[in-house]
Amino acid sequence: MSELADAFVTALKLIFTGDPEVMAVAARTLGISCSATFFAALISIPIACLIHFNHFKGKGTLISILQTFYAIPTVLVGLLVFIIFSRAGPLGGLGILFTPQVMVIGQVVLISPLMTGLTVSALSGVRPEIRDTAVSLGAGRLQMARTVLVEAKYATLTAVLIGFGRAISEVGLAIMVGGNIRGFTRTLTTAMSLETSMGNIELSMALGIILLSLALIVIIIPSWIQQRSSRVQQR
Amino acid sequence: MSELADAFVTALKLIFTGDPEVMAVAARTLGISCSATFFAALISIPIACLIHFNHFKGKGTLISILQTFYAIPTVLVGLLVFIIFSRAGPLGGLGILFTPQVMVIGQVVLISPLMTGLTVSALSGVRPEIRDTAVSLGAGRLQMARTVLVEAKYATLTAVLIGFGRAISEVGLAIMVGGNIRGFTRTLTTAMSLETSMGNIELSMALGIILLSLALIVIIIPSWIQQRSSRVQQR
Amino acid sequence: ACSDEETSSPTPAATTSPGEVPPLPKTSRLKVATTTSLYDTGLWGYLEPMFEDKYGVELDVLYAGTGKALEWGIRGDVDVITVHSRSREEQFVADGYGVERVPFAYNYFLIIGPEADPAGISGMSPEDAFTQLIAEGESIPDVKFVSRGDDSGTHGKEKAIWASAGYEYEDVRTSGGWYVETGSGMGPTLVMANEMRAYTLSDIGTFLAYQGDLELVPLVDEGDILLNVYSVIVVASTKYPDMANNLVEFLTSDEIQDLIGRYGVDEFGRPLFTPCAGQDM
Amino acid sequence: MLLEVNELCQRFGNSDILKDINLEVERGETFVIVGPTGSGKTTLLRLIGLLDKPASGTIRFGGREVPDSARARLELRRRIAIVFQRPAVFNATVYDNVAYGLRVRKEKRASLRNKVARALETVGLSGYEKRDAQTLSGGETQRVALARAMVFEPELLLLDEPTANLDPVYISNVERLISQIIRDLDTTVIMSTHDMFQGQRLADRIGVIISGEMLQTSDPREIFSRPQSRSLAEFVGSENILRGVIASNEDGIVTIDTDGIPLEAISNLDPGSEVYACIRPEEVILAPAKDLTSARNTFPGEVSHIVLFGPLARVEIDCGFPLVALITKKSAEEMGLQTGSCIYAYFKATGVHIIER
Amino acid sequence: MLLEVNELCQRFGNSDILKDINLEVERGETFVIVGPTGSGKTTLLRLIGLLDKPASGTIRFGGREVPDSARARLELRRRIAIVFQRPAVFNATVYDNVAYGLRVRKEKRASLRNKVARALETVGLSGYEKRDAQTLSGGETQRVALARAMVFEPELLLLDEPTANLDPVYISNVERLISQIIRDLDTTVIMSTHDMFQGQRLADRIGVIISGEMLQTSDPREIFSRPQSRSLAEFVGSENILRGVIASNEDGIVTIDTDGIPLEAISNLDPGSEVYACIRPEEVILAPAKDLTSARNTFPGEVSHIVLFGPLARVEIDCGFPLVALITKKSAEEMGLQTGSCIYAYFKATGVHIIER
Ligand SMILES: Nc1ncnc2c1ncn2[C@@H]1O[C@H](COP(=O)(O)OP(=O)(O)OP(=O)(O)O)[C@@H](O)[C@H]1O
Ligand SMILES: Nc1ncnc2c1ncn2[C@@H]1O[C@H](COP(=O)(O)OP(=O)(O)OP(=O)(O)O)[C@@H](O)[C@H]1O
Ligand SMILES: [Mg+2]
Ligand SMILES: [Mg+2]
Repeated sequence: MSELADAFVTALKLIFTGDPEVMAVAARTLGISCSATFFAALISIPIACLIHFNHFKGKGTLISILQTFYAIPTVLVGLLVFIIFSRAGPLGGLGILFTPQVMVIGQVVLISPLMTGLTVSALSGVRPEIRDTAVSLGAGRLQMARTVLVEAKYATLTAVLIGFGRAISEVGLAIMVGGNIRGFTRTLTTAMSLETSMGNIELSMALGIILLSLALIVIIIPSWIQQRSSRVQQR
Repeated sequence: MSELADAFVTALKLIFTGDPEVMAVAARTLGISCSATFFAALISIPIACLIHFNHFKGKGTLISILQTFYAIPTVLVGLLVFIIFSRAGPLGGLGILFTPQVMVIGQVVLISPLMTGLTVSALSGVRPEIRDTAVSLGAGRLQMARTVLVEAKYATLTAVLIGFGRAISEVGLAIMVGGNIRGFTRTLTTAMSLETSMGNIELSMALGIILLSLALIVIIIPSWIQQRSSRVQQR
Repeated sequence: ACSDEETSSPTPAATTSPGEVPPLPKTSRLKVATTTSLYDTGLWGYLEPMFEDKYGVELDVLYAGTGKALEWGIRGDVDVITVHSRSREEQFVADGYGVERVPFAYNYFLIIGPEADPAGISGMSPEDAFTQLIAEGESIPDVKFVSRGDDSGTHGKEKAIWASAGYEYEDVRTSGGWYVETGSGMGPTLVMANEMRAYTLSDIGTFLAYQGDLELVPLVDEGDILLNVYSVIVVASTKYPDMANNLVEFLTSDEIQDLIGRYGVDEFGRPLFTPCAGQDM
Repeated sequence: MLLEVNELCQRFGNSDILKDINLEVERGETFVIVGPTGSGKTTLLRLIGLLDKPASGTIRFGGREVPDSARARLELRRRIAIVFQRPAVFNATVYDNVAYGLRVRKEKRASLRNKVARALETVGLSGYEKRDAQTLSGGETQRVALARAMVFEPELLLLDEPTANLDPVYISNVERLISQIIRDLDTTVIMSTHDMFQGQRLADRIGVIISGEMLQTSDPREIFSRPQSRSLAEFVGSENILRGVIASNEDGIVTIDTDGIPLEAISNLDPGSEVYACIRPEEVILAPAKDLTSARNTFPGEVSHIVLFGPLARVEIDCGFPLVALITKKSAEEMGLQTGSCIYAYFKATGVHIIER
Repeated sequence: MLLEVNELCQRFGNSDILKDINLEVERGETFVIVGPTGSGKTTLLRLIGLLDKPASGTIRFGGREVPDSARARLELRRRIAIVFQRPAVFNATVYDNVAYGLRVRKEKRASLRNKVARALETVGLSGYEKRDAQTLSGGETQRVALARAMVFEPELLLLDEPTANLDPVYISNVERLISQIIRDLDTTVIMSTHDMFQGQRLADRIGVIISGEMLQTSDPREIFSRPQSRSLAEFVGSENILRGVIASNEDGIVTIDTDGIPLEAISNLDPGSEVYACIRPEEVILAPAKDLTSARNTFPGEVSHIVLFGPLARVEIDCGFPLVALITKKSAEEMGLQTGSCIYAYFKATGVHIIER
């Protein structure tokens, strides 16, 4: 277990010496995952509203299928994105395989079903009275959806954070479509995977600790804003 | 994209010819992930209750930390479990590194924070009136917790399913602590990773499709039971 | 499926591999860590059932990069390792982690690249080819070299070639965008080189396994420095030294050496390995 | 006619909750729906509020039939406000809750602020603007809901038991408010209530709904004095309902035989008709001695139970049949009534309301 | 003494919601808390029900102080039941909802079934066992909540506005039920209500809570006829409250000068005392002509407004000062009262209740 202590020391050293390569990798990791989370939220939340607020045949099945996609292996998503963007694939002409862009696309594909499913759950958690009240006060469908979404804001935020967590922590997809190219598509997880394969356990764990610290910051900011704004309200 | 069609054909062939090795791998995958989900639920749900039903300093921080662990990379968990169970590690004497047991342990470590965090969210979604009502009718703390949990059963089930999805779909941990030993610790995802690294894209995708089918079954069963039982109730 | 032999093993022995064993073994299990290239060619999938049948033991084959396989050996998590990096193997034995380094097969690395060969290295010696690559790479945008960059045996060999050609590896590494480090295994590196129409260094086994999907061709396949020796080492801390020695004996036995020498002929039309038990390589 | 409801039916699962409801409400009218628990009041208001779609039947609003298209329904719905029986508040401030209806209508900022302030003042919640609406007490919540509905000046205001959670001081406040809205804003109001007297106080017309059927729609007085069925009579508080047969009819004055006891009443039914005779408790007069009065029905009896409430006393008398009288506390005290007192109970023939069985 | 509450205070944030509440309730007693919206009734019941902990003050239950340990509190809490103002039901059948309290007490299966059946019958919900409790109407929900609380025969039953969601037929049902429980089960009941008359009908004692203070605790009659402060007088419906000064006192009969108009009343206050004179509307008698009566206060006036409700008529008269009278509909009709009628209003000196300012 001394490796763990060593890893912490290494992590602190890397952070406080500001090792430029590690900093660059960390920034890239955050950039890719945040972009992916943003776009995925942009897609998932409206779709979740469409699913939740409409009654249609097969709605239950659709939700089950979405839930199934919680279990989609990153390798499978990686393969799919790869065959689409590879030279021989339908979008090969774009030539964006092994770039950060395609990593963002892959992560969006990976986390959108999860985010959609969780947002549907979040919306279902809002008491039906809220919807009735909004409608009875003259809200149109969009306005009503917005109101319900606001009531479900914490659960929706959790959905987005879980998507972010999945995006920032996954490695199979990142290697497969990003290629783990040093200085270009290497992220913290792919770097960890490389260091591990080279037997550098401490360094790898140190990178993992840095990743968790980043995630902690991203996740704490909203709850911090929330607390601040509720404090403002009370004044 | 013809690879995708080929993959479907291969998947169907593998399923319907009942290829014994694929079947064994699929069964093992399911066994490991279901066990991990079961034990993780056994740990997470009580802890979530403890967190939700108690007021203590730093509760918000604890929840943020749990949410941070949504973003824990499987590689990091893999390394941790590895250094603990490796011969030189504190539990090396058990000699269970590279066995399915340690894969279950790893997955439990991986998904428990996620499941705990989501169960806390699920519990917070229950109206406070329910808790008051239970308490006012004479429920003790445990009975009250049980009642609130039952009210939150769908959200809790979602938490468990998300944990299951993460367990069955992850690969880094499985390879790192399981070793992807043919006939012993090979699961669908590690097999996919191997086939991919050997360039067998269709076969790998076929395995991914089989994995998703398994997940679909596991995820649909509860909603099916739920529908059945509500139909029975209506009679 | 999920197995090496169905897709890459050509021999009838593999298709009659024994069924699954119960996940909880009653007997003890012997663990061998092998470098990925030996595993990906299917050689281990081919040999494993023979060894298990012969000695009635469960053999667990774990594949990883050379660095990780050695790390496992150091930690005592495996009983035997088969890798291909002479200097590191010797260090491993010298440090007392391994009993003895026993070479049992070899083949050659290849420098491969696009058929058009924009750098014009075809037929050169490895050192000249590398010298040409760095020169062209820095000037012509079409010329790229993809490096494993993962401290594997293959990567070690690449570094050795650079050294032999008179370059500091650190200089090469930072000499520009033409030099791409993937930090991945041989397979993914080949795929990437193919996508980028780039050059790379590969072991012959993995290259042959991928050849169908690639538009790359071997451009340099001769030169002593390209020699790739696989050896087997019993880990000093093993709990089963006898069985571990059995495995060494098995690999170096005439019968198996003969099989290794013919492995791959059916599928690729040529053998992948040359047996070399007893030689100092 | 602002609202016309035709043959409206609603089903949940296998049960018919509303059966062939017909209803017309004119602009500016106040229509009160009364009915026991579970009779379908809320269900009906939800249909009228265009929140649910009926199983069958039509609703015409402002002269045209309510269309099926979502957009057209929204347009109509924007002219209607509903206050639910147990209002839910948005997880926001009181101000934001009240402003909601105006915001979805894209009201300008300045007039929005004014209107919200006025609405809050009307319901007595000025100064509560910044309170988290979810920490309000039951009555406060109800008042926020009222403010929220009236702030956008709907043409039709639907109130589902609007005073159920209020204390008496505020009940009269809210009732006054409702009257004020009706007068000032020319708003049409349809409300449900379980308080019969509230209905009487506020309604232009009352409809009584029992088990999903609208049994009677009429003037508030008439519903009390001339219920059209036994269950209606019971519901409006005719505590004395006697089963009988008309024995004779002389020039419109009938004698009813109720288990051997003759009652006189006014009716043009023929002898032999099977009827219920209903006598409202307040129509029964008590006197300590047999007096000469014009009341045609006089029965000696013994007081079996007295309950006082507010200014009234409810006296149960055994006259061979049980009879309930409602008199002022004062007169009960003056007569020194107590359990066991012997007295005479009188009621006029015109005080007997007859319902055919 | 089953319950003793001493100097109980509760705060939320920076506001004192309850201020020094003192209360004693004896076993078998029915104590009713009345008070306006937001006065703290629910807050007090939650403290007594051991759901919340007070900011300060103590509660003694069954003679011993309520302890701090969770286990001991649970034990005490099991002897208390609460029905909330807006009861929530568990997402389960009606049967499971009602059985809940018995199940947590590990009641045997057979007796559980019997008790649940009996409780459902009592509240009139037999046959509803398998209904999903969440689809019930407002009143049905309230009755499930009542059944759920009474099924385990608590020693102390706390009811927070138990009939707010019920229609009149069921209100008397439930009231009868509460009386029955009090009689049969020797249960102590503390309930809050906004229906003053309900309080009077059921209470042994009434406490009035306004703005978190328990202003008066006494016999139901007394609270109506002799409120101890102006706000209390207003709250219990003394609509005629006149501000004045005692001008003279002759053997206990005082003359009060209210803006130049003299009133006679009974009091032992000295001249010069500043007072309010309260006259309950039902104490005011109307007559078409000046009659000779024993009533010491007689004022001619003009009817300014009449509202009829149920058997009563509320008449507003302008006698130089506004006076409200509550008379029977019948006498209003007999006198032919209508807006503008000139009449005489009388009330006895004993009908004037005096409160010192
Ligand atoms: N969604 C539903 N599914 C099944 N039954 C329902 C549903 N909603 C209402 N009901 C039933 O329909 C009947 C009428 O309900 P409704 O709420 O309209 O009554 P109500 O007159 O408003 O009663 P209350 O005065 O108690 O509020 C009740 O028996 C109720 O249980
Ligand atoms: N959690 C809370 N936070 C802040 N204020 C609260 C909270 N709970 C209650 N209050 C306030 O305390 C006061 C008393 O509330 P309470 O619910 O006890 O009143 P009540 O007498 O039951 O009123 P009602 O008859 O309307 O139910 C109200 O002004 C209410 O807004
Ligand atoms: Mg209702
Ligand atoms: Mg309350």
